[in-house]
Amino acid sequence: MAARDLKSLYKEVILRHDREPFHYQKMEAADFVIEAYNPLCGDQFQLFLFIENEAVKQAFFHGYGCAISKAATSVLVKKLTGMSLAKIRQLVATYQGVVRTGQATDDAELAAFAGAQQFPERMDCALLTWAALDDFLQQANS
Amino acid sequence: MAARDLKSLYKEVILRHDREPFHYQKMEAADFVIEAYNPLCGDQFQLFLFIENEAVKQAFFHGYGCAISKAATSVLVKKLTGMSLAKIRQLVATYQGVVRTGQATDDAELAAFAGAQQFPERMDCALLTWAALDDFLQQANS
Amino acid sequence: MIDTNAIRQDFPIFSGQQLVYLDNAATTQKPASVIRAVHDFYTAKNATVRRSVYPLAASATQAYEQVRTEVQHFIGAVSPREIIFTSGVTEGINLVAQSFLAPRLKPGDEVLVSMMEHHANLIPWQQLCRQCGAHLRVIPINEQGELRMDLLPELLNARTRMLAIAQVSNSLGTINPIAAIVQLARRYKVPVLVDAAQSVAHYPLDVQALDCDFLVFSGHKMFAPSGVGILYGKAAHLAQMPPWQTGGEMIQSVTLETARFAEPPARFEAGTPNVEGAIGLGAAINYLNALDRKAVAAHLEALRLHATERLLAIAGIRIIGTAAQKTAIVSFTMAGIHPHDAATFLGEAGIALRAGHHCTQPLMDFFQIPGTLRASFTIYNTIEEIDYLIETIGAARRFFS
Amino acid sequence: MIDTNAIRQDFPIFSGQQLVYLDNAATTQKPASVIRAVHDFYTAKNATVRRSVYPLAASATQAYEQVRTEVQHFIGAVSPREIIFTSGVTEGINLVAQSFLAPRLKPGDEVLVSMMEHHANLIPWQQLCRQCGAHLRVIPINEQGELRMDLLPELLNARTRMLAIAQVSNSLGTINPIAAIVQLARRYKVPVLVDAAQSVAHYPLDVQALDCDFLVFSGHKMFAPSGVGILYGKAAHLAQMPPWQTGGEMIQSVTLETARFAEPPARFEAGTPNVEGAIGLGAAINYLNALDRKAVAAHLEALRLHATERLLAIAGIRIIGTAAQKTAIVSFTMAGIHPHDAATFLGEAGIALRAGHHCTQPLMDFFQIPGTLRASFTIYNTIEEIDYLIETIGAARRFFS
Ligand SMILES: Cc1ncc(COP(=O)(O)O)c(C=O)c1O
Ligand SMILES: Cc1ncc(COP(=O)(O)O)c(C=O)c1O
Repeated sequence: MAARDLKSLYKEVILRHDREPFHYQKMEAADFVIEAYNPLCGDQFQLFLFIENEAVKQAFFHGYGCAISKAATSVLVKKLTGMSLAKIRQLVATYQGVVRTGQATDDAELAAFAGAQQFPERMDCALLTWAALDDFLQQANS
Repeated sequence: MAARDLKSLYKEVILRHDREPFHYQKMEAADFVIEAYNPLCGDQFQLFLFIENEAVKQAFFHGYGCAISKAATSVLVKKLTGMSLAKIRQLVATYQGVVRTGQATDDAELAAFAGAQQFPERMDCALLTWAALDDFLQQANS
Repeated sequence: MIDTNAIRQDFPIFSGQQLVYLDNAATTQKPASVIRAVHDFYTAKNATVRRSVYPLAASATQAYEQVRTEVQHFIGAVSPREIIFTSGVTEGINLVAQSFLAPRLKPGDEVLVSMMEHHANLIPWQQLCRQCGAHLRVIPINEQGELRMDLLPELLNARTRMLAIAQVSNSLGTINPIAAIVQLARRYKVPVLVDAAQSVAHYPLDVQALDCDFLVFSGHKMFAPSGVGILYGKAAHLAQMPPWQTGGEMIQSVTLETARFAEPPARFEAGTPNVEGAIGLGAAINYLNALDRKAVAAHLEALRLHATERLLAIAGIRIIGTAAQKTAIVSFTMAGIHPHDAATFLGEAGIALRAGHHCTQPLMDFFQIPGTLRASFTIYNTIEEIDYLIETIGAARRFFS
Repeated sequence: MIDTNAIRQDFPIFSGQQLVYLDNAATTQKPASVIRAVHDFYTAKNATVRRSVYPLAASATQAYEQVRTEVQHFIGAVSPREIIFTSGVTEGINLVAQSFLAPRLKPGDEVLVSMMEHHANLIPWQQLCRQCGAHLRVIPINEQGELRMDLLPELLNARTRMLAIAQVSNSLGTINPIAAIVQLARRYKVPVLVDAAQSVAHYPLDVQALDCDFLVFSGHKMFAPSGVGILYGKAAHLAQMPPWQTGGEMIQSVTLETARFAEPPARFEAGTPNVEGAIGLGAAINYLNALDRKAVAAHLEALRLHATERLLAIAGIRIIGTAAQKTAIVSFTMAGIHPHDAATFLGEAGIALRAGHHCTQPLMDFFQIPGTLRASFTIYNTIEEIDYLIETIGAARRFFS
């Protein structure tokens, strides 16, 4: 196992998103509600998406999870707002590359999650809601 | 495991009984036919008993088995002849004691099987038909 | 008191690294004697059992069957033929569900478990009930995490076909009154299976005194290898049960059309067993037998009291499971810090403990929490380790606040 | 040629005693690297897998899943999700019989096995057929112990639901033409399970080239620990199969009423697995990968030819199994000496080989013998050992005559 450093997992930007999550609110009226659930720890989130013209107009989330999964979801929701579905697909791919293989990115908020590679047992936390969105987009595609 | 000596397992009397078994013959007309089977090696014997007045008048055996099981059966059949059922129960108990725990006995033919203790994996061979007879006697009792 | 220092020396894993291992309810570490038994088997004694007559195989068979007898004595069974080697608790319970209960479970029948069962002692019964149209009934618990023994008489009835219950809860630490439960069950002739996964390492077991019908445990939670466990069953039950898995070693005779099965225990031990696992289990039993088990219980009680007291002194900590009869398993939540974040932080500080639902999801639902942090103690844990845990929890709170 | 001397040095059991170990079809000895991997796990790395986040548990999980990937590559599977850890071949076959076949087997359906199957690949199907009113059909063999491939097309039909067959016979040494068998089975869309227990240690496996649906093997016959094995299944099959054993670790979510099961492979791995067994299996695969497997095959062939030639030179010896395609397993009978007596005599001379029916009773019935003596060879066996065997057989004949 590679050297592990807590500070590289819990980057400041992650702790900030955990404490002050973006658009953390239930939105029952959303066009789509996406459920994400991790059976290993019981974490679960709901993503609320308002979609118009093949783009996300607004996004919110709610639920319960660890600092990593909550911050990852908060960052996701923040980035989604105003983004076209095509762009979102790229974003998700980039993020998964960052988390899984440490792929470089200019985006500091995404890059913050590269630390999960040192903590492979926490990778699922970082990917939880992103993977659920990915599934949703793939189903929407087919 | 205790020291093992082949000669103490394959005593001369055992090899002789193996080569020249006593009353080795099918006797379909017998009063009782007792089956003995060892699933581990496929050995099987039949004991043929003629019984009169609570005593064995004649005994024979037939089947297939290793030197130990065959000699043990041959000795059994030889001893049975003319013996009362009550006496047979004592004989079986004595023999089982010899094989299992090395119990002393004046009977050289029974004592020959004490060597099985050094070869616990062959104990079942020495006991095969004796155990089947034991079962038979217990059922007859009840 | 037991000499924890001496005991720690018996466990090589503590000599090579700084490790505060508090995940003993998940799996225990192995003493040198167990490691050596497995190692010696590999380097000098390895052979399969039961089928061969050369000395190596004869010795292996003898050693394997010797462990069966040691297990018999360890749990007070009547005969070694009541001792079945399994791969662990999970297999033992699945075997009893499918071989003992399935043939006698009719639509409308009932199976009784408790709210605090590990998934291994819940889902096999749940699935069997669905399969047979039977009902799974559940003994409730109170807020302390104790069985509602007052409700048990009403839950038992003439349609109850099985009661399956843990002796010690892996999430709460609650010690259940098994002997009293069996007595109640006897009134309706209900067979009782005891999941001894969490009790076997620490408390003397006596299946005759408990009068239970079945009892299961895993090696890996009692200082033995993983991949080996024990199913105890009363001889009269085992004699009536069909085999579950079939294959080699459990056969009386076979033709292409049909098979006659061997007597128990062989009937339930299809295939080549985990021989070195069994040998290691024997070594673990010897290790446990050499301990003063009264002193072990006292040690655990001291650890539990100290951990409880110090945790409760921290604001925002809630202990889940406060039964009067409790072993040294302490589950807790921390306000504002998710169990997994805490476990990661503690882990980097060299403290091994578990976060999550501990395979007791319905229990977590009862307490309306997604999971807990769980510190589970055993013979090699110390008061100093608890103090270090408390200190590190303080650091975690600072880190995440 | 492989360097047998060097290989023998890898196996500690040969350094401490005079041992001519010819019972490799029953179980193989363990190389130092496997023993060390298990030992290191116990002394420095022991933790359970999958549930915990502290470093020890994270490393154990990683190591465990790493072995899954190594197995995938070792047998050429498409994905690690097609690799299920079992306790051995017996469990793997029982799992496929109960989880894959049982739900789709109707009265009048057929299951096809061969005359030379090990009980592990016969009785689970036989019992399932009885349970479901299906018919067990058997591919006959000829006097050489070869499958009657000419009859196979007639035995396959639209009602055949499964064909289960050994790649190598443990009693005869026959190597069956699996790829050709699968091709024939495909005509009727019959799924094929391959019992690779006797082939995995010696011959490269490629499940995609074989195109089989399932394949099973045990660790203990390929230089790895016992109590661990592998079930390979095509992802499309596994996805449709319900769990077999239930319990912890195979759950997506649970309430008291119902459970949702995890995706494969977790769905089929209930309970705490044999972690050290898996780690040892990984070490064994590494060991095998480092060998020149063409040279291994050549070595086995040389041993087989030498043993056959020398045995046939002895009056009264009959070799059972004389297939054209044959591995280094040589079964034989000796006129006038019972196999068990011979095995005991040879055993005392330090030669380990097996006497009996080798869990293939119907096969013994076919040859009308109660059993054989079986010498089964592997990488560490030598021509000199065969010569010593022949010499000792001579002594046995003198002793018993
Ligand atoms: C061909 C064959 N199949 C199945 C088995 C059963 O394997 P296990 O006992 O490891 O489950 C064996 C060996 O015993 C075998 O040789
Ligand atoms: C109370 C209890 N029951 C059952 C189990 C399952 O045991 P295993 O995973 O060894 O089969 C465990 C531990 O995981 C447990 O704590």
